[in-house]
Amino acid sequence: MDTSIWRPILYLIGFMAFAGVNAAWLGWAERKGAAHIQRRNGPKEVGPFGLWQPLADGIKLMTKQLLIPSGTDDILFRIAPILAMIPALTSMVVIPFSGNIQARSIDMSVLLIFALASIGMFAILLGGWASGNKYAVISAARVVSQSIAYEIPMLITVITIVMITGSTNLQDIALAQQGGFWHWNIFRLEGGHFVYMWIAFLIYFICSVAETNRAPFDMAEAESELVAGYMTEYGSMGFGLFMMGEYLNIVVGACMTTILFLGGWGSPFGFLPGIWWFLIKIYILIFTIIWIRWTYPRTQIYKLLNLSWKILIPFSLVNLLVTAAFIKVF
Amino acid sequence: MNIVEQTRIALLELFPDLAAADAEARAKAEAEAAEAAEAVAPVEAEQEVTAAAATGEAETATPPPAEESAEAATPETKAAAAEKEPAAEGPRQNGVAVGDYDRHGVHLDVLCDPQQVVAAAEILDQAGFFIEAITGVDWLKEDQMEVIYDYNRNDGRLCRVVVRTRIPRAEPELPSITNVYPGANWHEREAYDFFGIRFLGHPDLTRILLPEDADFYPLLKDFTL
Amino acid sequence: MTAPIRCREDETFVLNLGPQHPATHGVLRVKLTMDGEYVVKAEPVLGYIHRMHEKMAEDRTFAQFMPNTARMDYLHALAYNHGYVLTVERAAGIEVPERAEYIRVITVELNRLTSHLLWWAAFLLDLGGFSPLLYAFDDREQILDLLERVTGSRLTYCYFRFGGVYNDIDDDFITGTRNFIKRLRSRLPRLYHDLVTKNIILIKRLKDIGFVSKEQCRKYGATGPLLRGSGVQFDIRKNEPYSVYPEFDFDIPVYDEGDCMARYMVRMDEIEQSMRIIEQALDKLPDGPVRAKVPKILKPAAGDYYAAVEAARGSFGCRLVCNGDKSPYRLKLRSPTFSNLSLFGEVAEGMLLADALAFMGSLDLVIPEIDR
Amino acid sequence: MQATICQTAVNPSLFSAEGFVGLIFLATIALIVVGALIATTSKRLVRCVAGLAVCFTGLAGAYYFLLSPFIAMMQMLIYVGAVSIIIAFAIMLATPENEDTAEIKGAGLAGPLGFSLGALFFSALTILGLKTHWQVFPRQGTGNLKQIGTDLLTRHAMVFELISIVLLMAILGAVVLARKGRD
Repeated sequence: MDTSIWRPILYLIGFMAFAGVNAAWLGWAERKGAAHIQRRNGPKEVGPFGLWQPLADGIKLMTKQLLIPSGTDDILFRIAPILAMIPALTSMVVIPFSGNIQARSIDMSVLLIFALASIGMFAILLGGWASGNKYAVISAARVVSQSIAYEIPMLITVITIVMITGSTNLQDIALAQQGGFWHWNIFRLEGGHFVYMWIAFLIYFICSVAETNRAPFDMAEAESELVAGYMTEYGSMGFGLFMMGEYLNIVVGACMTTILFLGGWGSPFGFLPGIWWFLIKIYILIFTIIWIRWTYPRTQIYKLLNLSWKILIPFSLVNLLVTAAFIKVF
Repeated sequence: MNIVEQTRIALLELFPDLAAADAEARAKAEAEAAEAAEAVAPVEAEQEVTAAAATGEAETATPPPAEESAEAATPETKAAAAEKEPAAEGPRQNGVAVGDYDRHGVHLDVLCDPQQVVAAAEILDQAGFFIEAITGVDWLKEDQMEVIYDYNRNDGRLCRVVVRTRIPRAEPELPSITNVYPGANWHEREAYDFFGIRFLGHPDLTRILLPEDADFYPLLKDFTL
Repeated sequence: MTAPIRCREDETFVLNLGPQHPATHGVLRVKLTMDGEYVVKAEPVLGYIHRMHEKMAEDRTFAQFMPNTARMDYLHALAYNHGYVLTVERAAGIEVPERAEYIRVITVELNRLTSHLLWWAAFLLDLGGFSPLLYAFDDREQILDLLERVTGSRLTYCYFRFGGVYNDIDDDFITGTRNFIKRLRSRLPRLYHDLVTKNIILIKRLKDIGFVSKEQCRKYGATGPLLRGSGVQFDIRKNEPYSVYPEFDFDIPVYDEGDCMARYMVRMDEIEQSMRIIEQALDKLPDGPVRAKVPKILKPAAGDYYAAVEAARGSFGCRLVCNGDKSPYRLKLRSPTFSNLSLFGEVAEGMLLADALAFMGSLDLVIPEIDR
Repeated sequence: MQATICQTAVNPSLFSAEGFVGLIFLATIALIVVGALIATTSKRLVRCVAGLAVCFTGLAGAYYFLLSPFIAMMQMLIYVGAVSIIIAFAIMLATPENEDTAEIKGAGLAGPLGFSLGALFFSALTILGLKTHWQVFPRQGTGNLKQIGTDLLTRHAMVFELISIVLLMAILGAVVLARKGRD
């Protein structure tokens, strides 16, 4: 028997488990975090600290009837939640959790993640449209305009990183930042990139929050305006999949930010194996995203788009030019 | 001149004969007051005031007499305008009554013909009042429907005006004041909703609080629970 | 503000906002004709929680109607108690002991605080900020506990009686209230202003949104913070003083901008003013009875009586028509938000959906009070 | 690292790496075909677009198998992520819901004409495909950015320009559809 087949399968199982655990328990973490920000307890009945709450929720969601309202586009309505979940899951394949924990190292892994993210957006668009609900359609339209607007500065910022490291392979980008935090792209000393890279980081982080539809940019499911946006008509596991997809997107977004700017799995001082540093970094980022959500009110769709088109895109373009200049000069 | 008196004179425009009588009474009262005040200080321009009052343009004829003279004039003008209370002897005549604020909570109480409500609203609109509420009262025994308009000021000068009119119960129709006060729209719809009072010229006289298919007017006295 | 895109009739669509919608805070329905994200036309549809209180009033004695008043504006129920009690006292010529007046003022102002805090919470929820809701509820809960001690209920109070109040306040209530005010004073600048009022997103969402002019307010009969946010200093407590309000030194916050931020600031300032009033009332609280001797069944003389109070949302007026009977011949309840909301259609035209909802939130709607 | 199609193993086991890869290859081809079928046969426009997106995804897979991961990613990013979405968006904005296929003049002719044209095109391609002597370029390092950059700006400059035209068309189309009827 050829053993090479087992490696991908084991990795598949491993990453599925990682993704599943994250998708489920980030919900718990979010609720717990929100609760403590709001001076209350949050889930605490099911298991210690309410840790089994996600299981209870999962069982509840799975045993609920999948309601398909009349007037919906049946097939698309069913496919959309799955389609929202799959790309985020697939993105896990190329993410280097440490120097040797990575399912597949692909040269184009940065592009792959963006390519997959656009499928996620398509899923939301289809789900919103298929619901046949006006709120869902408005939400779908918002998702698209928002995603397109924020993908541009995001990609431009990524290009600066690609220019600095000379590779579109996430593993290579992570490797280029090894050996202490002053090698991380955000504070990169050599080449003097630290002068402007924190701006790039800010742009990228804002974009990643917007791309994952998180508050204060959660225009798609702005509950006070659009009830639940594209998820309005979804119940049971359709809703569950959308939620899990959302959390997975956050994880992927945090992973990307970590790899691109915060040194990936690189340890800042040189102790602890890489995987731990990677996890610590992504969870700090995820916590920040949760923290922002429960602190700020929501912006408004046109202000959001203006932010991207009028501020982030020009800034990221200037950033790109400055990077090119720095690379040439230093 | 205080705001109540000013508004009263403005509202008397609705009733020309009363206005004339009132102007006369006020001129007399002012003359008396001026006589009394002459010893203290010369009072200016009563002539203009009376003239203006007769034409009902009290605001344009600015120079107001001293406050005490207006105060002094009040009892006489009250008597001249109309009777004080709508209660007591017989049906009340059209006119502007100065209400007993402490007792009833309104400063001026106007009773007019249904056709005059728009004119009244225009006068009050000019004077800077806002519409507080419109409602009806069903006087079953008298077979009449009373429509009550509450006006108030928001500029700090206290003056509550209530304009009331009576319409036959069988045919509860009167002109709408939505053209003067867009805010009256919903109040009129509410009155229609509860009493079946039809406001002619209202842009959208439909049920507002009750379901659109309701076939009753709940605040009519012959609608029993 | 960007100018709305004018479009062909067939390019618009109708969006039913409510009767079940998170932003309408109750069962209000707004029929929005939308052009994309822009509101072309907004028509509020009322009546989903209409209970015909006015007919109920004609069917029961004056005292029996008391509980109904609390069920109109459940957030500032005591002001509605107060308005009704004032009208009937005026009609029946009842004198109220001074201590009772003070207690009325204290409880009404505490209740106003709960109302404003809840508005703040709900408004932030409309704007997508969830956490403030719980901060405000935390404080509000303290007031509700205090009020529960003296009134016996937490939301729909029936505490006032003709000629006084139902129950005297005790020392625990007084110290509790003082402690609460100290607590809220310390929390206001940090939790409320630093975290929320100064938040750039909030400012951007509220500034220059939902402009209401003075003239519009007058034409539509708007009162309360909506009117004061448009630069008109009008507050029944000052302009047409009732109860013992003239005894206290307090300001009427006025902002000239007429936008959502102005209304927001008016309410935030009113919280502080209410605290001032409560403190002064507690300091000056006289001894004495809390209830005058009043016959069980009132039969006011025939006539027409009107009284108004300043509720959290505007001036609440009662027009009472008596015919000498033991129940009102006609009781008209003038609720402030009914007038305030009637302005919504005109102002919301051409707004973005999100802004229209922010504007609606800034009106501070309590639907049962509109529908009565 | 590149995916490799095993050309030598005649009948690989399903559980070997080659067999697995072969399965995935077949799945990709199935995606293309199914997507294309949905795109052409469905009556609802949004489903057509969804089918188109599926077809594009399959195509991306095919590019990957053809050792051009960059093109594969670009296919996903541009065609699935941008073009399909913009088309879907335009359809959502421009057409009323569940529009029945309207009666257009000469609609009866469209079917046979389209079919015959398609058939002609298809047979031409088939003949070409069969007749051409396929050369296998043993090009290494297709994932190399520098290589791609140089290639794009030299050998394939025309293609590069054409891509931008495709994008421009997509944007223009979306704008035209979305702004139709507005003053």
